Amino acid sequence: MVVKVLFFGVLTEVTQTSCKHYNDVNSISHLKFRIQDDFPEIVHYNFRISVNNEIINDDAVLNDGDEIAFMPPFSGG
Amino acid sequence: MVVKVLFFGVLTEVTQTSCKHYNDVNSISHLKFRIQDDFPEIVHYNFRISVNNEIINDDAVLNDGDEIAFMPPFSGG
Amino acid sequence: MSNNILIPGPVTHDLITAYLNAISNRTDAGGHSCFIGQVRADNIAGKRVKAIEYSAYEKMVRPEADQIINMILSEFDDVKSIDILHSVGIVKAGEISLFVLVSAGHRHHAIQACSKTVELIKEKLPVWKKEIFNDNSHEWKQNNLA
Amino acid sequence: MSNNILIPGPVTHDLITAYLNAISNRTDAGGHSCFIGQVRADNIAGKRVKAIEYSAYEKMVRPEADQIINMILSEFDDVKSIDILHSVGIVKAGEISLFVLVSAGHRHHAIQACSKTVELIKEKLPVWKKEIFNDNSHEWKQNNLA
Repeated sequence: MVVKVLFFGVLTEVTQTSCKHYNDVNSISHLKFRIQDDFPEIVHYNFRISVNNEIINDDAVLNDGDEIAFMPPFSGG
Repeated sequence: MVVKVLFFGVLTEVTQTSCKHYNDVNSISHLKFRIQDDFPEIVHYNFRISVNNEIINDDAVLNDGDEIAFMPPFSGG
Repeated sequence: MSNNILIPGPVTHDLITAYLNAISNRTDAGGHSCFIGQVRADNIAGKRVKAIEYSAYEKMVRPEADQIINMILSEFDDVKSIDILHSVGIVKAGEISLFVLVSAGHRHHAIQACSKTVELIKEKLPVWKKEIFNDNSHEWKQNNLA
Repeated sequence: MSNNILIPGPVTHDLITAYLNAISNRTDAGGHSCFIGQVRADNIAGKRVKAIEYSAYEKMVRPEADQIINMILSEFDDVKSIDILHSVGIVKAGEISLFVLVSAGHRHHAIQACSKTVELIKEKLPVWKKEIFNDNSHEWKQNNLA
């Protein structure tokens, strides 16, 4: 299985990308672990996570094709 | 001496005019008495009074050439 | 822009556009709050409002407006400018009778100051409105103050 | 008007004029409150902001905006319509990045609902801003929520 991970705002600089695919991650906690492995600096930033456009606050199971977004605090307006 | 009296809003209907001159009135209380004599219906209306563009709350002496306005509650906007 | 508060007849869209086009000249303003008052075609006891006729104590309008503007500027120190336009004469249903535009460095003062300016206009500006119905009868109105 | 929230580049005066010209179609609305957010040429540590670059989680913007609009409509029952335009991409100092227009029967709901809509946009719309300085350095910003 593969999931699509989007990064926004300052996180695009931390990760040097706005989109990255991850294989074989079965939960948010697992994905976060993999992302911290790739981008250790990300631990210094605040962000919220959405799965398929819904913001989630707890761990969640991931399925093939899910779109996960890592979003720093909003600053529109 | 003569003073100029302006009526606004609904008071223009009570008095059938927007401007009337009064001779030999030496105070606001005197002027109100004269106006009530001319337009008895005016006692049924709320209004504030200004003398030369300043709203006054008490009696006041009037001088030749003063402009007095009888103003019902404002309703701009 | 013009220094006149009172506009004969409706406040036109062109006039509002001119004021809004001018705001980009201020690069110190981050928020502009604007209020537009429009004549409603209210139904009252089976009659429809077709217009409002505004009258004013014209020579007191400018000094009262200046006093409102000074009150706002002293209460909201982030406010950069305040514009007020008010109709005098006939304004038909659907037409605009009041335009208030407040520019400030940040949104909170812009929004609060605009809101308070509208309330002060209702309270302090020597203007009177007469609703004219579709059968040409009329009724003098009194503001509900906040 | 258009159903799009996001506008590439600045919100133009022409677009704002088009929205404001449309308000006279509603003869049930007596008050329109509008907020315009503009990029300030702030000076920060000796550098001047020359533009803001906005980015967005584009596919989440419409549903989040709809949620904001529904919250406002359920809290303020006198509100007739709510329009929101937000820039994405580069907006230069002096240009407009946000336009909110709320129409209501009476002024209080128009003003309060517009103010709350602006706060909810800052809080809930998945948009990010990057200030770009005159030396081309930049800084990501975070909103101060009310």
